[in-house]
Amino acid sequence: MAIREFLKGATEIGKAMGVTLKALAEQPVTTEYPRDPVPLYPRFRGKHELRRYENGMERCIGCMLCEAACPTGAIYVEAAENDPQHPTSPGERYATVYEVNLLRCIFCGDCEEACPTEAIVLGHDFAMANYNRRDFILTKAELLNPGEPNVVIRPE
Amino acid sequence: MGLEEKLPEGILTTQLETLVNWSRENSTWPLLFGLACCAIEMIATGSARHDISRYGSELFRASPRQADLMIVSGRVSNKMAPVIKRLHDQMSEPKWVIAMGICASAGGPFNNYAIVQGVDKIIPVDVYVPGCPPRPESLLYALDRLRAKQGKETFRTYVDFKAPPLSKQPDEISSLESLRRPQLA
Amino acid sequence: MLNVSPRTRAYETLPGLNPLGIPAVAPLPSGESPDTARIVERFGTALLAAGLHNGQQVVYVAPGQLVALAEFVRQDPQLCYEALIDVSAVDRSELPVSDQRFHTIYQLRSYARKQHLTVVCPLADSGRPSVPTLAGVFAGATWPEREVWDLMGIRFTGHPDPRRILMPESWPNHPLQKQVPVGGEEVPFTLTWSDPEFESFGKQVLAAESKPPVLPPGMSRENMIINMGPHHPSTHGVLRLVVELDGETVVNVDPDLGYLHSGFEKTGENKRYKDFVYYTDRMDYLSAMSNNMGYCLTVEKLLGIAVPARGQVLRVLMAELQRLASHLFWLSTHVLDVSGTGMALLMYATRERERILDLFEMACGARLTVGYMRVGGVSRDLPPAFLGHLDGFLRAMAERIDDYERMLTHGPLWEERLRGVGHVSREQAINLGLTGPMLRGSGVDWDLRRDAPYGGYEQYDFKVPVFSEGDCYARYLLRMEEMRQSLRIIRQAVDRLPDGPFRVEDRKITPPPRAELDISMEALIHHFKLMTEGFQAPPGMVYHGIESSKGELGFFVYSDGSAKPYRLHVRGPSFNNLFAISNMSKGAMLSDIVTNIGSIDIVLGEVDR
Amino acid sequence: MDWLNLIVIPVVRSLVLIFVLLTGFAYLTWYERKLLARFHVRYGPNRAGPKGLLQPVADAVKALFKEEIIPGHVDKVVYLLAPALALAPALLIWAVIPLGKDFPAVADVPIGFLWILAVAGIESYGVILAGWSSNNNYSLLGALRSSAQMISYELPLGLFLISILLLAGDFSLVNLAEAPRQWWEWIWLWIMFPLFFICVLAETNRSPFDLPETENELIAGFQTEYGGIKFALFFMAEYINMITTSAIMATLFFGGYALPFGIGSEILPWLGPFILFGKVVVLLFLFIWVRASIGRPRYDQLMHFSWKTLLPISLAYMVITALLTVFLKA
Repeated sequence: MAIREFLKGATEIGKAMGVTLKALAEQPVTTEYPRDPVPLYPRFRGKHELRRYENGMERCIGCMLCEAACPTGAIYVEAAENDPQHPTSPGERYATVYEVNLLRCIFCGDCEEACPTEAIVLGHDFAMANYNRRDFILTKAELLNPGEPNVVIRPE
Repeated sequence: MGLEEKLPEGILTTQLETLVNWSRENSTWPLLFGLACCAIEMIATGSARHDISRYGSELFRASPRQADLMIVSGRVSNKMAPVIKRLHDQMSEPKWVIAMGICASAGGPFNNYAIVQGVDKIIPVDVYVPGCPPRPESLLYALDRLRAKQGKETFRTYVDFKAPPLSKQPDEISSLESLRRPQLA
Repeated sequence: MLNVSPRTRAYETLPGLNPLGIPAVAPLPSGESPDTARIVERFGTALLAAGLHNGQQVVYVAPGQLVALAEFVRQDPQLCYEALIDVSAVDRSELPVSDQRFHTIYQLRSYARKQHLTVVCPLADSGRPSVPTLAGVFAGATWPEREVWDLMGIRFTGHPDPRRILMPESWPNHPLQKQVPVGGEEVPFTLTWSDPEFESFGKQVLAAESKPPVLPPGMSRENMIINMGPHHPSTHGVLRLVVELDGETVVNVDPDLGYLHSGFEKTGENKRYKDFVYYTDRMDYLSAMSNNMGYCLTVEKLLGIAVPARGQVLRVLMAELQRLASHLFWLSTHVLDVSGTGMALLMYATRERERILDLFEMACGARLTVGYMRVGGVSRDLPPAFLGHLDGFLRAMAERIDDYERMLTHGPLWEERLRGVGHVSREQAINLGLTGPMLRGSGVDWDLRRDAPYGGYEQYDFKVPVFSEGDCYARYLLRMEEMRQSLRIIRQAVDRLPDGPFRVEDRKITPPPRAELDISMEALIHHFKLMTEGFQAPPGMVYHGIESSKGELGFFVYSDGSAKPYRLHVRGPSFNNLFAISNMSKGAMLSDIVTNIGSIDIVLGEVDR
Repeated sequence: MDWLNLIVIPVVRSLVLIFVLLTGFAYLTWYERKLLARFHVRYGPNRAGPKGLLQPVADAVKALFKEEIIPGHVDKVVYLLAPALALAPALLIWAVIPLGKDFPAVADVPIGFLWILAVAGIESYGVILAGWSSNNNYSLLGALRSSAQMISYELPLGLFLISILLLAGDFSLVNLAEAPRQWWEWIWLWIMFPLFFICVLAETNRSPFDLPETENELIAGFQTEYGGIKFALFFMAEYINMITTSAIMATLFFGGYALPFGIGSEILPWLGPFILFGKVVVLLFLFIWVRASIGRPRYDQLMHFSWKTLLPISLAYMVITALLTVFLKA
């Protein structure tokens, strides 16, 4: 009786070792991150970007809806009237100050949902780590000029 | 510190520095220590898909005495803060801290009575990682930034560190560093 | 900063509320449902009110009658409310009522009769609000009552263990009382960097605080006392267990919680209904979808809206994927706890979990904290490639589960470690208020998906696995079977996925589609209103529980008619389940504690909230 | 020239051996991390040097340059002595293991067998002292577990070794490795190999019997308070023990430095160490494979298994071996 159980245990252990041995023959599933590109899905929400129209005008009209919609208060907008001769945005107003505090943002996407002109979008940049807390406040200049040219993402 | 305090200055030291920094870059053992959501992504970073072991960092040590890197992964409550401070004190130099996620970096969405608004109020932080929680690749990138920082450190002057030009130039890390690394005479 | 949603409460415009405050319930003595009628029959005018409210049976009772009522509903064969699911309390000092500042609220459950009962106990006004404890009737009340004392400052007379539970012993206030501020600090932007107040950010280095440990009551220094946690590899986060050991045998275990207390409930009271969805993600961060679903269903119940068919199926699909992911993570951590770091199964389970996270990223744009569901439906429809990927995953997954079982189920070491360990009897499980796999593993055939269907679960064909052994091995087998059943539900959901809208078309609750913004002024107004103010919920209270992967996840919302919940309480399954740890571990070995923690499947974010 | 034979050559041999062993230890960690990674379907270290081959160097240099902390609450002398005491026996055993026909052991003592048993017994002292001197409950529990475990498993291990002795009839490992055996002897030996391997796993504190240092229960067991180079010494002891026991098993069960059926040992005698090395690598693979596949028992179950299952089996095995030897060999 005891011997039978002993042998049964041994075969079960053998089975478990078989599973791992099978895995040894498989190709690793690792993505070699810095070398290979990371597979990202189109809806992924990363670092914020402010978009422009094709003619170079800023999309943001300074309505502050994003600021109101943000669950954590990570966006700060100050708006001003456009100069009629040299308008910054096609609307009546534009944003003089547009800042995102990355260390409060939960990347929920409510700002892009709230924006009526699709000016703010969450891009695909996830490599945001840095050394100093002050570097995490994205100013308007940075938001308008992300590393790569403005991509049209998610006009859903 | 260990041996390096007793070494003379000179070319040999520079060479040795390079070697030591290289070894520290490639053998940063994190403390097995998770707090909240980010801990799950930290575990995911160790999992087969992202594989932190490529950096030689898969040996998560449970004892702070054997760890080099503390990844503060998640929100730090007021009750937890003294514990984290103590764990950091128990780690032996040289030690680094990554504040993973926005809760650890600045309190994140939990802007309330219970959460310490940024772990840097308790311990000095080397790299902050935004994201809620950051993707595993984000943490790997932070590890890369940390490696860049480790590579620039010297035995004599930990203070004069300037970050390499990656995406943007950080300010001079002055006060924070001087708090942590005693300046040698 | 723009003041987003001003704290104007709807009662300022809504005259003539029931003088008891909110909610209004039917007057005595009729009662409305058979159960409340039965209670009224027994207690008569000793009750304050009884009836149906938002479809739930509610009884108002004075503190003096509370224990008698609890004993009656528990023992009466016609009622048989055998489990206390939750205890919470409301501080009504900001409502336009002058008396009875505190109400304590109890949720009772009858498994045999599939009934739910809410008992509200208004407390007399005094400097030290107090109410008799129910811990003598339902052992499961012990921890929730400690939590109410800790956060709300209501004393429970006769409580067996009247310590604080979440906040540090030295904390000066009871944070959920309305006069206590939320706390926190201003969010810094570049213009405030020069402010001296913000200059200090990130530069304050405190000295380590080291206090001599306080020995919990009932432990002696005769034996070895070890502290497991808050930094310990196998407490699944920052749980602290003070363990009294005689050799390797556990004499006593005292859990110390609160190391991850993040003030969810207080935060929820200061956020609009839509904002809190994102916070629920971060509560039980292993099953964000289930949390979203529970919260949204609760608010929908309050609002009285029904989600369109496609939205419902999408929710079920996501919730079951999440259950699968959560169980996979449970499996890998359980294996890690029991078997050590080298064990390859840990990696295999997380590998499959990654595929689920990929699916989530495809649909929601985030891996872990998805924020996918909205009050009224889901945030987005599925992307085109989703179903193809899902199909591939489902095919692979069934084989993978067999692989896991091959490595564990009959393995002699695994069986030895789990069989007979952490035993919880049927009576104990009910009395302690355990839910989910902990309950079903002890032989109680109860699953909210089947017995109190929500979100369209009644249309799916699935089996609820039940094991009567009540040990860790039974719970292991149960969860493995639940994974298979989840696969079944997902397949059915994919098959029946109807066309149509995925969220309610009510413009007062969900924002209009983007295309409408450019052409319709009305849509734009709705959009602006929703984004700035959010939507208002009618006054009243509602409790809704769902079957999350860990047990019954309940949300209790007490609304005063404004755009923010007046009181939001979360019944975390892990919190109540963790209470069983001392019962399970007494007399076992040190290693068994680790097995038990893994078997309960706790998530500290939900325990401490 | 007696002093040359007596002192210089053994010293040189020892030094070479220690150097080889330390390198072996370093690359065993690399081997384990890489192999475990492949069991886990991932890559493993690949940043330091090509294929991560310099990873052990990085680990070593880093450990060397870590701050040395001696916590205030420890017994300093014993605390510092313990790692050395743990490492020394692991190296000492190698004095008697034959490496090849022309590369005999450092000392081919006629009682090589007893030497192994005696020295292996010292090993647990390092662990026990480490646990006791650390003045930490986790360390203490780890040390207690370790001592009980080592003592319990030394018994069946000893009995198995005695059976092998009965078959070979010699205490010297060189003779043991070279002794010609009949086919039934080999089969009889190999039947016992899995059980012997279990004992070895327990003796070396390897997974699944790594209870003295179970991360999931005892943080790091007896090593909890050790960091930097002191921790590295414990690490080293564990891994060198693995190599040592693999070499012993290779010698006892698989003919040591000889190829099967005596092929080639006369033609290419210098192959000996390499053949031994190959066999050790295969056995180490077994260690790691087991680690990746099998879970841990509980502490009391481990004890039960030793006393209630292994001990009777090993006794019976010894008796049967004795009878076999008497009736078949004589």
